[in-house]
Amino acid sequence: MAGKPLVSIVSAGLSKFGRREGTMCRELFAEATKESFDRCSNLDPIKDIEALFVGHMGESYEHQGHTGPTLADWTGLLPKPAIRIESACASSGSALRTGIMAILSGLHKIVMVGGVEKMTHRTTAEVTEYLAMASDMPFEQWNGITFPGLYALMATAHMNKYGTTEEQMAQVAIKNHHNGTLNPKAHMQKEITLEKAMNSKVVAWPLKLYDCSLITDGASCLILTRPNIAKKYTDTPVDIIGSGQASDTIGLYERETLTSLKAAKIAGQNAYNMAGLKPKDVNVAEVHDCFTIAELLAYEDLGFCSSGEGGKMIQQGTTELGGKLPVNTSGGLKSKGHPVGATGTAQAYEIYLQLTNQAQNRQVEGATIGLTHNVGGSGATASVHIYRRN
Amino acid sequence: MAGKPLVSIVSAGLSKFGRREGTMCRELFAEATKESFDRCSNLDPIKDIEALFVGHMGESYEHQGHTGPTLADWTGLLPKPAIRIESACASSGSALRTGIMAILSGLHKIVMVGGVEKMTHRTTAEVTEYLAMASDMPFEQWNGITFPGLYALMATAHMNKYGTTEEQMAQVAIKNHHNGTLNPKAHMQKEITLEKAMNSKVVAWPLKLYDCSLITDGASCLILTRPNIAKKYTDTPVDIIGSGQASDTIGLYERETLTSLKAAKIAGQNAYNMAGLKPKDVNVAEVHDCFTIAELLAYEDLGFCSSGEGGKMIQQGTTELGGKLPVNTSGGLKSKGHPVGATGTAQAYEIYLQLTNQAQNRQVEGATIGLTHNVGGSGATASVHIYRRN
Amino acid sequence: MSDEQQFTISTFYNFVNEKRLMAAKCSACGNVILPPKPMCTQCLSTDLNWIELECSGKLVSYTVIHVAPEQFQSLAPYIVGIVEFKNGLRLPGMINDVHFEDVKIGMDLKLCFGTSTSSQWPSWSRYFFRPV
Amino acid sequence: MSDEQQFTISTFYNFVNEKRLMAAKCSACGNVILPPKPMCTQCLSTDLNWIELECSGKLVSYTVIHVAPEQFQSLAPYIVGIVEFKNGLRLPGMINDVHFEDVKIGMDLKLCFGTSTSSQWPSWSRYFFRPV
Ligand SMILES: [Zn+2]
Ligand SMILES: [Zn+2]
Repeated sequence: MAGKPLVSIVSAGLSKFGRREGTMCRELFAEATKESFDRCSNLDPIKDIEALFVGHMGESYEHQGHTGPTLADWTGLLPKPAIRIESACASSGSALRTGIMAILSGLHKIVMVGGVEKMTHRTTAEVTEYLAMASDMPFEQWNGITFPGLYALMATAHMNKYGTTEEQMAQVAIKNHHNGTLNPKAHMQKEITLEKAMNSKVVAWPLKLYDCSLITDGASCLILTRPNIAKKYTDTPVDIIGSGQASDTIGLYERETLTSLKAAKIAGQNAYNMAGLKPKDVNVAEVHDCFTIAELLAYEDLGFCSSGEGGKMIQQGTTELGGKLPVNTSGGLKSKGHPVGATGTAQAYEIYLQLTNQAQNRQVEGATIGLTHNVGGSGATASVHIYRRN
Repeated sequence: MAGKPLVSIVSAGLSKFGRREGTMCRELFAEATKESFDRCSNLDPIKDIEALFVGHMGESYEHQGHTGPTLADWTGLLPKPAIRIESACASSGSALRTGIMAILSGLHKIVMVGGVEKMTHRTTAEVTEYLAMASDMPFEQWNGITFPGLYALMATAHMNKYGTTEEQMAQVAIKNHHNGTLNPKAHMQKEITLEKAMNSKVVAWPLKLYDCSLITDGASCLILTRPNIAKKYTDTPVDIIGSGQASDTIGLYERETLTSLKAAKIAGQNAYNMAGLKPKDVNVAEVHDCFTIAELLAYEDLGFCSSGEGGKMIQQGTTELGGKLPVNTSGGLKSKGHPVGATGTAQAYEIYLQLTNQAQNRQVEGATIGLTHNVGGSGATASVHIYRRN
Repeated sequence: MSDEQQFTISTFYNFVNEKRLMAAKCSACGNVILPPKPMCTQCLSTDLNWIELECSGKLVSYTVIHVAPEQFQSLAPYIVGIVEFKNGLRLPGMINDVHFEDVKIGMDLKLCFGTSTSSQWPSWSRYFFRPV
Repeated sequence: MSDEQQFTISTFYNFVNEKRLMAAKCSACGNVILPPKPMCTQCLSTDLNWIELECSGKLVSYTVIHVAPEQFQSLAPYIVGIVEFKNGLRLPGMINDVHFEDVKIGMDLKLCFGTSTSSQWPSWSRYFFRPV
């Protein structure tokens, strides 16, 4: 039954993203949950929320694992089951999918899903090392290949195969920085120029500083329930009508191609099939622009354009605000910021705002179908969800 | 509908537990999956298994996160969704619960759940530090409190309140070491004496070396499906008829009592209610004896005896092989070993063997109802499952 | 928002650095929260105030750590315990200036203030307990 | 079980230490597996053998790492790439002894053997690539 709602989102919350000095994950997550509670006055969170599934990537940042109960402890959700999900940068995309299964299972009626990461208190070298843990240790980490390095390998291959340019990649950054200026919760609130992007410091050639998403602190959450009772909690639920997830080799080098993420293609196709929709039906999308090249790959892998046409698509302005398919209206990982564990449900938060007409001066008029695309590591995990205005 | 099967286990696998030099998590997990595939010749794993949920506690041991796809990569399960679950030492108990939800959700028909940890290549100081990550960083870790230290705080309180003795705790170790000699896959294969246990080196008073579970390498897995199709894959499925999970404060110091784990009590009660059973109905149990005191707390929290009577229960021999309720026939975490992420589904593996009459010279005759009790950290997570011979 | 208005663990340790033991109190329901949390876990209000607690308490349980993480190895063996203040609020910590044989559950202890020890994260100050 | 019979990454690096590039070959389906895995991911057989590969390959993609993890900071900037051997098998690694400007996708490279660098885990040997 394509297009049948799996679950409904009845509320959502997001902490301010940025350098949040003097806070810990648990405190940022409390900030996000508070917003979600305040948005949903018919809900009694302590009584009604039955479980928590939370994406969190790295125990090294705060030397703290066992994140599930820690966050439940700080948000009044004890003694409910509270489980940490780790799929690298797709941790909360996976948490969302797990929450959907929890509702569909019949074991739980209302659950919270979310994610959190606190990163800015660590040095760049430390963050570089912690992020690299999501890549293959014995061959990639062992050979000094960083996370930007893995996406750089994809960028070089894409440039070589399709003629994609550094300027086209910079256009992604320019668009997403612009969108970020319209999002008060975004980490960055400043426009950038092509010149500035092109002249920024090289991180892993051809990727420069402005091709890379931000090291950010933040948290996000959603409250999910069964579609048939959603209206009890809000007048404007958003239905999730497609969920696709797939995996690929941990090592980038093990894959047949470097110019496409197979897991993202499969996850997207599964989500479209479940929703009974096609790429052209999507009105607004949040895609995983951890690096600018990743947004171009997303256009192609999600069928928004043909293989190799990602560079052309960004140049044509299709994905700008006001274009036919605005992408990363929130500012994306590039400008809103990328607190890795929080990203998947932060993408869903933006789509929730868009489909309930709460996105203020970045609102996509008349948007009814939204999509999120959350990628873990160099593409070993991909999680795609499709949303419909109720 | 109490007692209705949630899912059926159609196969299970366990790597040899021990010091597995020269192996990594992915290789240990492949060993466990291979056994589960070989046990289930009607299954075509590559075609039939639709998702993987895997418990893994620490990315620091191998400097490797993103465990889900890594293990799928090494076991032929790509491109299926593969998600890591982290609930400290209850990681694979949580993975099992998540896998149950995946089947009940209708999104998946057959899933693998499992867990893995590789620990012995690290120094004791490193392992001590990594395990401590499951405890509260800003108050417990910050004050030098180790994992054995947290259980020692419970032991001191239990001794003070109920008169529990160090000898009674040692009896747990003696029993479980005996059981371990009957399990060829156990890390330790040797009996210990009361004298040896009592004279072993103090780790965190009153806990001595023989009160502590082993630092071990190992992996475990189960294959789950819908009960109505289980017989297609095996003549002897084992049904899971109860699943309970609960959370408590991350900090031990935040809790009302130190002599009982509230999360374990709630998880147990929920599992019993779902199964429509009482503690007296259980024929064989695997409980979380990360420290000897923990097994005594388990007896009490699961209702096998009254509060404070755990010490008496071990002395009476009730939980020995041949007793009324054999506990930790596998040798438990104490003697089989405790590769933390693998433990929850390794407990389920033992119950699977017991309920299908495959436990050889440690078989509990006529066992039809089994229980597993998996605890994360100092009790911030507890996951209890109840199993019935089909 | 000034640091003091953030009901965070970091602010708690800033107070420790000023030799004050502070908890959050919920204006909505009166719940006193230690460690402080930005939202009352009893009623979910964020209308909180800092209150100062007396440093005297009683020992709830204790242990002696012999096998320590690297960072603490030079101190081992050392005594740690959980101490209960008024209102049933508890904190864990090291118990200094006492012989193991003299430690008893229920004994009176006092929270004392140490110094900041690290320029790396987290640069929190230390507290510990000592017999009265 | 001798080490050589374990189809593990550790054994792969033991061979690297002997200056041999080895992969696993499945006796059941002929699949050649690099990095080696203890079970054929194509047919799930564990009936495997070691085979030696030629060290020559072609560059599939490359980058220059400027921001490096601590352990590699003294080497930055350094070139890394993915190299394809015969049968389409690939490994990533550093590309030494070449100027960045001279690196081209499709160029011929040769896998070379370095030395064991660490007494800590993992004490694997190193390999790297160099133009032919
Ligand atoms: Zn309150
Ligand atoms: Zn094969």
